[in-house]
Amino acid sequence: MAALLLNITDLYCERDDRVLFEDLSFTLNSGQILQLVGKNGSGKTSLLRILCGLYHAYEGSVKFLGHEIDEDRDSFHRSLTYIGHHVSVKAGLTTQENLRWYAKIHPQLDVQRIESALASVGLAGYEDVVCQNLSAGQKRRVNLARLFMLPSTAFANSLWILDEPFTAIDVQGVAELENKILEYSRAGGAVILTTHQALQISENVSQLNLDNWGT
Amino acid sequence: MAALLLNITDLYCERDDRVLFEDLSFTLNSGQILQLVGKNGSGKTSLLRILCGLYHAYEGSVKFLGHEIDEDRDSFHRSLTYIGHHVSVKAGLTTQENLRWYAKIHPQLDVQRIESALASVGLAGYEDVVCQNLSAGQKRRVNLARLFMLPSTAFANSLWILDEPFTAIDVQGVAELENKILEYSRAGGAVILTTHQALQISENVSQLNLDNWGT
Amino acid sequence: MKVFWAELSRDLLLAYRRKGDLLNPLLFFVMVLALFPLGVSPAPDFLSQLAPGVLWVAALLAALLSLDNLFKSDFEDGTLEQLLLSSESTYPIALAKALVHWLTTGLPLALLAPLLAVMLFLPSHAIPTLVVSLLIGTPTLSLIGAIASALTVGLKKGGVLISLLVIPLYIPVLIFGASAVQNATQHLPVQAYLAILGSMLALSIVLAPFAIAASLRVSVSS
Amino acid sequence: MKVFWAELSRDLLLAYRRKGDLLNPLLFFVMVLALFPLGVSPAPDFLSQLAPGVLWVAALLAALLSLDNLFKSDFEDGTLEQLLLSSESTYPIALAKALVHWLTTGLPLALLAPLLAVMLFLPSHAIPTLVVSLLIGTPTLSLIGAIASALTVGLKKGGVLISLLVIPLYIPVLIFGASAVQNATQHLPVQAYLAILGSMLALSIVLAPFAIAASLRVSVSS
Amino acid sequence: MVKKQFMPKWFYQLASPKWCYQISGTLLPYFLITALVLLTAGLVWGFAFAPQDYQQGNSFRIIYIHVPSAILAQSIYLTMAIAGGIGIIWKMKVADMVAYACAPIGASMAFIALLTGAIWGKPTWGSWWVWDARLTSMLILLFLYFGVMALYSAMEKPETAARSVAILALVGLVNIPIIKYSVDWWNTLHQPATFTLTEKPAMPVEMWLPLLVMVIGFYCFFASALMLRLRNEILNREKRAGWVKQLVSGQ
Ligand code: HEM
Ligand SMILES: Nc1ncnc2c1ncn2[C@@H]1O[C@H](COP(=O)(O)OP(=O)(O)OP(=O)(O)O)[C@@H](O)[C@H]1O
Ligand SMILES: Nc1ncnc2c1ncn2[C@@H]1O[C@H](COP(=O)(O)OP(=O)(O)OP(=O)(O)O)[C@@H](O)[C@H]1O
Ligand SMILES: [Mg+2]
Ligand SMILES: [Mg+2]
Repeated sequence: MAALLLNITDLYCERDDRVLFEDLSFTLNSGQILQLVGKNGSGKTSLLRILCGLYHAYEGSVKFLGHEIDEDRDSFHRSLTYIGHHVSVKAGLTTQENLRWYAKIHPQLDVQRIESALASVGLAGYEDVVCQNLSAGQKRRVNLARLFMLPSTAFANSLWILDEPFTAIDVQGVAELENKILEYSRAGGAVILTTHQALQISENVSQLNLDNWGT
Repeated sequence: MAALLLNITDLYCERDDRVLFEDLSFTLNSGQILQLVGKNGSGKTSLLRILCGLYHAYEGSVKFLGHEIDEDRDSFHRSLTYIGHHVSVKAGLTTQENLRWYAKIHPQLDVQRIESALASVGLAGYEDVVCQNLSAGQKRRVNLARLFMLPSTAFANSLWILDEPFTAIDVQGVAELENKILEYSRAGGAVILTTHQALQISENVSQLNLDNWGT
Repeated sequence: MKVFWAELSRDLLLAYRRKGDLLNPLLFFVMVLALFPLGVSPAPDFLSQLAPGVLWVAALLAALLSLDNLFKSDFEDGTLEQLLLSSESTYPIALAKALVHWLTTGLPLALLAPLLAVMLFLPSHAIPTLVVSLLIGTPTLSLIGAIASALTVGLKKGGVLISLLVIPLYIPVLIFGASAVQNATQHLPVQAYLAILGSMLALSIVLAPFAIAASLRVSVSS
Repeated sequence: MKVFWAELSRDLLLAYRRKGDLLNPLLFFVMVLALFPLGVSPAPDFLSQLAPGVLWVAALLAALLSLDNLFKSDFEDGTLEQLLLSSESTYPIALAKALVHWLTTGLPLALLAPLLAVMLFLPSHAIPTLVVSLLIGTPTLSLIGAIASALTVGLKKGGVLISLLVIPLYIPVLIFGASAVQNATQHLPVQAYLAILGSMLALSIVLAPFAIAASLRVSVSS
Repeated sequence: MVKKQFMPKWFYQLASPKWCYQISGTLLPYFLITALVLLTAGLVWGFAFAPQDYQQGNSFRIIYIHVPSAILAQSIYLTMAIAGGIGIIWKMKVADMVAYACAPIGASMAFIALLTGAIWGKPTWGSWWVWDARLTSMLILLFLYFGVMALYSAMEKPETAARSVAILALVGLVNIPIIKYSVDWWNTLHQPATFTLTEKPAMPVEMWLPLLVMVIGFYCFFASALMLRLRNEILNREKRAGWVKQLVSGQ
């Protein structure tokens, strides 16, 4: 029943003459939440960027629904939401304008949901505030609001790649986000995330420790 | 015995027409660890920058050892170590060069301790790596290494202001850092820090919740 | 197409938010031109001889200077990454970026040029050619410049490196543009020069966005 | 003094790490100068008349363009904040920054100028004056430029704004520098001009670092 | 990724740094010797035995350095751009390294052409430098080389630098026809082409034959220099590969 979304085989990556991982193979099914763990510098971010198609200095194969991600880039990107280390929010635009732009370049996001998404991340009333004037955590919340803009009909067989999504988020925010992730995975979405904090949810969660794969 | 280090009276700060805190008064004694808590956007970073003398749009008084911080800036800065949201590490320099520069502009830091400080933050062997090539957490560790460069003779009556120091740091790193903070406070240093994670240490720790002070 | 408009409207909105910055390339243009009478010579004959070339050189420098920020801020805040993860093609996005650059530098420059031409004693019958040559030539500058900007976006010291990469590529445009104006001052035909500028523009509209998109991918993936 | 050397050596080390970048202002200088014969006219007489002014204008632009990065990267990575939290005085730090700027732009420019002067047919007896005027004038450019750079460092679109702030302040230097060279080409005395450049330099060494330090505090605390 | 099955075997082999290192090691001495022989022969012939020019006297002899270096500067740029293009399309490491190795050689050729041209210009045109189309476009070529080298040195990782530089080199390719045809398109002081495929050269045989020898010699020299730099670069970038370690420890 659970579809095979990602199929990673024999991944090899080195940076600065240090092998980050070697012969790394794993699969990700829809509905699965994979938590990457590992020490600082163990290669979590590098792996996530490889999976997104943002980093190319690797060997091995990364298949999404049976196709190499580089070959069928557009359909892969249609199913992907990536939240990286960056805030990915334009300081000169308001929260709403930022999300509207996202919805246009990522057609899978629903423009109608901007307001409710902002409310979900606790920024109701901040629709017209320029992001420059937000605190560190609030900026990250704007970025996270994208997760709430995906209509639930698009959950199945889609993929979230989240690099330390809880950074700078307060306790209550973290709990809400974890619930959202759980809801998403229950509806058939797959999640890969890194975080140095322990997850409160455990359903569908598996772990991959990158410390064991390098040298 | 415990000296009164910081004396804050009637602090008032607003940003964007929102009052962050009003009539905020508190004191900090040597040996005390004060954890600022509060929701995203409650004004923690703003408060810390005011205390450092990096942000001036406030009313009220901030005294360090009895002097307004703006009046006797140099001697205040000699007792202060501030770690902010920024990485504060030059990407083009090696870890060692970065710390050497710090030691020169902050004479209270001890150049001899660079190697041991790097080792303490788990970066032994990375002395000559250019910081550009470090992971998010490793860069922050270089910044944190400054805390390990302060000779313990300089602990008494000095101040650490740490804005989310645990960001991007892995579990083991967080534990080590907390121990360092405890050791520092036991030797007579005072710490103000913000973090959204719960602290494992409890000795000498008090909390200030900024959610209660604004409107 | 949708991404083209999305990108265009976002960037124009950002430019509009900082209205002051819209004036900057213009003011730079004016100031560089003002340096010549001051630094070189205020004599009208001399200036009028100088005018075609200097106007074009100043336009080129103004276009050049504003290149640095074309992708930089997008790169730094991570929105560039997100652009490249869009399921839409990158070609229209690259084109939109170059267009915004032109709309905020080349176009106002071309419109302001007649005024400055008068100040530099350019014969008035050469002014239409000046404007037309700028209108056709500056979009090419924006397109080529965007390539260099995309190539250097990941590097720390973009500013001067961009100039280095771009000036050799700008020189043909400069030569034909300035020659057109020069000819116009002497009542010689200018069609050939304008046609060459036009074909350079056509070529760069077709090819440059691919190079821009490819360069962006390289810069982000390092 | 210790911080002066610390800052100087750090910045020179950073510059040395990216050796390629050291060449960039120079190459920019060469290229801008090459634009004039191409855009204006290749005739030797004409060029030799143009040369004093154009050489100075190009030096000014090269110094200007590299200003943008003077404090930007320090601001962005947070090391500027740390500098201001130093218990040492900010004056030597500001001076060191300006000095590094001069060592990496003004100085090499002045040394390269004779070669370009020859290419632009500047009479050879004027070359010593050119070099001396650049050697005295460009440090002032770096010091004044550093003020503007410090003022704009917190703003997103620094590039063109800096030019706006700085060009009016650069104009006196340009006028006296170019006039000195102009006079030299005609065998007229130049001491007066050089003396004025020298006193501008003395004044800015004394005052500019205070302005730089104050501007940095303002930029960081917003 | 590479669709290896569509490529001829030699192409596939070229893509392997190891094979490339070995084959260039075999070829290098031949090219080096040919280059030395041709260059000495051409120089002696050109400078000592070729007849004087009836107008320019002996100063024309600098042609034997000027023309080959001018031709080479352009050919090397072409090589660099093509190698860069191959590197992008087929993700071939060796092609990237070839492009990298080309840049400084080409820049020095362009510089020599400019220098000899300037030296020659003084007696014939009366000034070191004129702003003529061909001279200017040659100067632009030198700038393009500088741009390429600056971009290389500004980027940390050779892999990404290679792709960026390839894009730049391909865009800069537009300058080559401009240099080549500038003498035909504009009225200039500069000499038009001596060697064309369709016509006999206007110079006497005794003059152009040594020139031809020099040109071929320069090409061989380029090939040797390229291989030397390439081999260096291969060792440098593949220093962690098994065969390189073996090679180094074996020595
Ligand atoms: C700095 C100044 C000069 C530069 C940059 C320059 C550049 C060039 C270039 C690019 C070529 C083309 C080679 C080719 O692709 O066929 C060339 C060839 C040539 N140059 Fe120059 N040149 C300069 C000065 C001179 C001078 C002063 C003379 C003599 C009057 C001269 C005589 C020639 C001749 C005879 C050829 C051979 C034409 C051919 O076979 O194509 N050059 N030069
Ligand atoms: N640069 C700025 N300009 C104007 N307003 C700002 C600016 N930075 C923050 N603010 C406003 O000040 C308030 C407090 O911000 P601050 O950064 O101090 O919060 P914080 O408690 O540190 O939050 P976080 O936990 O997200 O880091 C926020 O509500 C924000 O809207
Ligand atoms: N830009 C870079 N250039 C070269 N090497 C890099 C670069 N970024 C990271 N590295 C190296 O790659 C290794 C893995 O980095 P990565 O960012 O993937 O780690 P991470 O697991 O995400 O760490 P963190 O928990 O600190 O975010 C690090 O050891 C670092 O030295
Ligand atoms: Mg990471
Ligand atoms: Mg904060």
